[in-house]
Amino acid sequence: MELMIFFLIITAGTLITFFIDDISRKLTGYAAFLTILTGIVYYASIPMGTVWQMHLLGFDLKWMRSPAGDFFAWIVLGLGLLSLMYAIKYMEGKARLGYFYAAFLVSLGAMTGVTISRDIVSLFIFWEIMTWSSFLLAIYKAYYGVETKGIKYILFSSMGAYAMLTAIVFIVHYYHTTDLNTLWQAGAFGFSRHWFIPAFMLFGFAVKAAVMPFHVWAPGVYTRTPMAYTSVFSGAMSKMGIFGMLLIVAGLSRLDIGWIRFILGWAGGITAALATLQAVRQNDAKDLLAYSSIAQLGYIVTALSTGTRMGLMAALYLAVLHAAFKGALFLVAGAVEKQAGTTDFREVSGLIVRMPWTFFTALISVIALAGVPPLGGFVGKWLVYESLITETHSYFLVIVIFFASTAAFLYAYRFLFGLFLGQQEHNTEDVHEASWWMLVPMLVLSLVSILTGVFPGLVFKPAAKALSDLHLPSDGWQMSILHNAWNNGVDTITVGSTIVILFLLTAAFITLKGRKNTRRTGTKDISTSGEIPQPDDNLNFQSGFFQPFERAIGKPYRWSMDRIWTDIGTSLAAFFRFLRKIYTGNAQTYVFYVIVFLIILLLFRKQIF
Amino acid sequence: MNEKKDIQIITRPTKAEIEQAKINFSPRCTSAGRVNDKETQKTVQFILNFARKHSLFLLAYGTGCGAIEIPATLTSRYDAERLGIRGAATPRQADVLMITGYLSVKTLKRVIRVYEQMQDPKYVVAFGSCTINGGMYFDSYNTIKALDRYIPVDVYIAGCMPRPEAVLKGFAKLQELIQNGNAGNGECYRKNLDWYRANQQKVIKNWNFPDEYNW
Amino acid sequence: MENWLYELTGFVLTILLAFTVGMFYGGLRRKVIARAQNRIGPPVYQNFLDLLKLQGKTTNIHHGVMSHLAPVWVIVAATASLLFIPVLHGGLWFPNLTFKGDLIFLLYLMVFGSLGMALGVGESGNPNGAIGVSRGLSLMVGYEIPFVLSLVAVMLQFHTTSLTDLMHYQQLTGHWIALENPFAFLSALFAVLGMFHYSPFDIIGAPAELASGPMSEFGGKYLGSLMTGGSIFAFVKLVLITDIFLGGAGHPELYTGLAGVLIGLGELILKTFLLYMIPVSIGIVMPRFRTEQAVRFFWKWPLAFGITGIIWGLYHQINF
Amino acid sequence: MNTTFVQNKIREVFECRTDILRGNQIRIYADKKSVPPVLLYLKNQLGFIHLNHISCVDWIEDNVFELVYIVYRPEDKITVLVKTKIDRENPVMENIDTIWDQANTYEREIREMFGVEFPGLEAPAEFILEDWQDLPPMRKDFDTRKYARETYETRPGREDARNVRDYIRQRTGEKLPDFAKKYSRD
Repeated sequence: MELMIFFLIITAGTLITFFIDDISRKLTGYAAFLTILTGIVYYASIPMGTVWQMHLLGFDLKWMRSPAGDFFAWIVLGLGLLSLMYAIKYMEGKARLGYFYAAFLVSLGAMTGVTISRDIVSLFIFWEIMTWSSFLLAIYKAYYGVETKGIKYILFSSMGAYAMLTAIVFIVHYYHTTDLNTLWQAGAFGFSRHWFIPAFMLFGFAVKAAVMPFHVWAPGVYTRTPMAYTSVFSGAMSKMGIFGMLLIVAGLSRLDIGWIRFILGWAGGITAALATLQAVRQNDAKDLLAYSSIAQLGYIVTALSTGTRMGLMAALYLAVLHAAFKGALFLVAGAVEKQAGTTDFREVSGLIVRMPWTFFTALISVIALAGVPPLGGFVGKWLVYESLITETHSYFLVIVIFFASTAAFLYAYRFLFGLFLGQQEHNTEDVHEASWWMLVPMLVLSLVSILTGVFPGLVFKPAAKALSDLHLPSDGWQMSILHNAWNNGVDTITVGSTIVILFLLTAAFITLKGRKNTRRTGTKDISTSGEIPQPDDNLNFQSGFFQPFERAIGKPYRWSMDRIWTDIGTSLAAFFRFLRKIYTGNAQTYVFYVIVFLIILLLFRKQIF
Repeated sequence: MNEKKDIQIITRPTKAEIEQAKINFSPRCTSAGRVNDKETQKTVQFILNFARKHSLFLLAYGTGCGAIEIPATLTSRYDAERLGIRGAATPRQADVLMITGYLSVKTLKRVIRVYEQMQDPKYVVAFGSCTINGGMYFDSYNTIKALDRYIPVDVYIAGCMPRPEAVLKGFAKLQELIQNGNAGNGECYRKNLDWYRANQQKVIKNWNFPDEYNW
Repeated sequence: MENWLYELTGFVLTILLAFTVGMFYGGLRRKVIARAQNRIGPPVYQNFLDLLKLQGKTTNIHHGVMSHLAPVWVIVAATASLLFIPVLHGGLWFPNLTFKGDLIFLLYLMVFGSLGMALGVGESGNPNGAIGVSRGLSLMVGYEIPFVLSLVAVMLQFHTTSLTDLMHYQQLTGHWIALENPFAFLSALFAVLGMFHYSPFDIIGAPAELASGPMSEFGGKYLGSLMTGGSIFAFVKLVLITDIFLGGAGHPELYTGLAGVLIGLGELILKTFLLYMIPVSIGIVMPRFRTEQAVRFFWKWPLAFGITGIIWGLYHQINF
Repeated sequence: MNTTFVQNKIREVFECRTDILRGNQIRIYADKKSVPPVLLYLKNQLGFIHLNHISCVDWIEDNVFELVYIVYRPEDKITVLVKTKIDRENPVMENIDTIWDQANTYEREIREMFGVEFPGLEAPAEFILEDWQDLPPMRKDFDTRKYARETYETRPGREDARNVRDYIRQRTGEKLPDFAKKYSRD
């Protein structure tokens, strides 16, 4: 019953938020924020293991607050809370706030619903509510181009949904139950029994996790949704795909995961590599982040595909970290967009002076994203590599992943350089720091990246619980010492403290030495062979930043999944046009077919019958 | 014998007059002893000056025709690197600004900016007679005649062109000055900026140095 | 307490050693290049004089916080990775923190510096610096691939990701991994060429093209600190390769005490010097690649060697 | 094709004085109006596809500027010098960078150094000189030495640095032409 009350709270809050917009536009955001805050407080008070069951239309619906779902629910709720807090100021002065916040709350509620579902029917229902509410947000900015991107999203999502529905129909047909526990015990998700059940389910989840080749909806939708929601979209909703895959893997691991592991792993690896390459060449921060998001999910899928102790932990760890740093980065992009008007690298640069706190968040998040110790991203990357090397021995996959994560330095740097570093042009003179309502969520998220880097156990503990809840390998995780299967490891506290101490010492040296004689100058005071840069001169190097790299890569930049899908669509259309020549829709033609058929029957009746 | 007298159109001033005129001409930054007088600092200053004189990063900024002598000085034949002299790419890294030959007004503007971008202690070696008195460009409409009116100069190397040997001699002189603490006029330049600015602005008509870039 | 003191002394000694040796190697490189060009060249200790002069500059300029901290990242990355690499096998003073990190960790720690410096360069707003960074990061993607391939080959061959274990194996058996898995070693050697940024891979600093690229806005104490960090980092790379492939240094079972340390250090310096001469001597005679040529270079033969190394490792598994 | 042929061709079409110099050179004296037609004719009909240079001479005693267009036919290595004189008080000449693109550069230089105007010349105002505010420096009525004395300080003790031509003139006893006395530095 408690779980139902949670949803009632969210629903009531949604309705209040939607209608309060007509009364006072300023209150809308606060109402949404308070709703989710109440929801979170209430959710935290629900005891673990609470079950709520209902019989509806011949299906047994079963919801439960379980450690596995809880892990993802906290990602959703935490990021949702922070994003809503951010949205209060971010959405200020924009149109249709009631619509925005209502859809926001509905999608958060639906995502929480996905995590607490213990049967596939309610999972599917919540899944569809989630898709639909996020689609509403994706088309929030109704200008040219949004519709096509939104349609792409809803098209792929419905493809996934139909696949899942088919799988559910077969599950009910073969096993006569929808309860997940029963299904796991029956081995329903094993490939050896009915391969299409897990395959269709995986397809549905892969669409949401934007795995190659079903990722084409993601860049357009991520960039066109209001940034306050994009951070949830990329940080939390894509994790629902991971959660779903985890459910399937939980059913798999006890039976057979050989070739599906191979396919999933390489799909993740190739997604990571190609999306990274795409991210490198983007000239807009939002596009860059969108592709980077796809790439990061590629790592998670690869980690998940191992099905081993470290691999699964890597997937869960990266899920949290990705929510933290990518959520923060989308919020940063939104803050820049709000304050400076655009996130195009070629138009805005040198914001470090104008928006120092935003830069700090971006710096921490980008370092975490790049996987440099001692921040959180490193632990995730380390776990992925070590699980691939020491546990599953996929040595070539490791190279692909490593290529992707090294190339990630390129776009990581590009993001910081493009928005915050570089020339401080005079068109950004009147830009100022975002309001604290926007900064606090970003800083909290960067704090997560910092803390998890030194104390990865903060994530390991709940993640291990989640894994053991799903009967997956989850033993032996410590607060700050990482161990691989060959018993070599990294001590994150030593690493963190060494780096911090060395950093403090060196920074103190360089700051104190000749402090009086050290002077700060502007970015126009640079070595330009004696030429004097005038205020109007553009000394920014932004366009085609990684052109040599693009030339070195060469061919893959000419590949396009979008084009392939378009080709598929075109050929399907041609095929249907051909069919249309047979099924003309004209009654006379059908009468003609019937007559011909009868004639044939009459003529050859002896041969046929 | 007599011909020489014929061309004496302007009467030569006496030696004393010339000396006085020289002091009036560029009185500001002429080798003021800048060694720290504190006894405790003397050893440190000695060591630092030793390092400075043996590590001269040369700003390879070819202003005039004399730039052609620099490669010869730096490469195999004369090998200035054995004295610790090597090229630096930007004024931030450099210690020595070499003015290699005549300076047109257009170049002077750049030279001033480059000089101001260099970090103390910085040295200027002026090269060729053009920087001393205009040389063969003494009546050019576009070439300055005495460099030390615009930026302080530590060492002049006379000649048109001075050969690499002369350049090395000039550097030896500079090293001597550095060791004695008599080289490096950046501080003096900053102190007498108004005087230098007045001279520079007299020549550079369209003064577009933004204030924030400078001292 | 005593143990703790020993460790701290070890840290300081290691860093000092790396700094001194790295600086001397820089000076030797200049000397070697000078001799190759029929010059006398600067004295070997020239780099120390340069450093002293740069630190003795009386005015300094930076362009903001990141640009101020740029040399700090380099030094921190260099010293931190030095502390996680065993300088000598055995002994009391030089194991440092080697049991607290492994090879993958080191790989990531080593890029920390260049990324931090790139941020500082970016803040200065110098287009030359930004171009240099763009080239440097591209080149990094190039040479990291063969390097990782070689490391993975070694890891899978010896079933460990720990540097100490690899050294231990080489000390026990006397077999260098360079001979146990020659293809991995070759691939790593090519990667070292890229790591040192000497010709033909000196596309980052390229004085004639980019006015020394990322360095162009650093002077005085900043340039000096960058030089310090660079020298330590050069030594770090050399020691890393020596430890993995060339058997490391030190014979605790033969020599003990101060003699053991000195002999070990002598061995280390000899090995690293010979290794260092490879990129240096190639750098003397080579012209410069374009960026995409340099990047692609690493994806041809070095990559092939790396993959061969992995296959070799798979078929010559060694358990110890 | 040789020089005589070119000369005859020119004579057929245009009424200008021409003569043949040594080294395959032809000199054409055209008036100001007929310079572009002559150049066009040379380029399109006679294959003088290359514009070597445009130079300007200040004939201050005649109160004219003489512009010299040097065009070249690479096949036969024939050079044609088209000379024209324009008024010095109101120096305006037709812009020919539509015929040869490189004329743009030469015309900019002439505009800057002599003050000859080329209507329709699309180029930034400054070319080599920066911030020049005086008379165009290559004009003969611009007193270079005086300007240099006034603008750039001479080092004390070096004031007698003198014009070498003056020195030679004094030594050989050569007399200045009448027109030049006005501008003589002595």
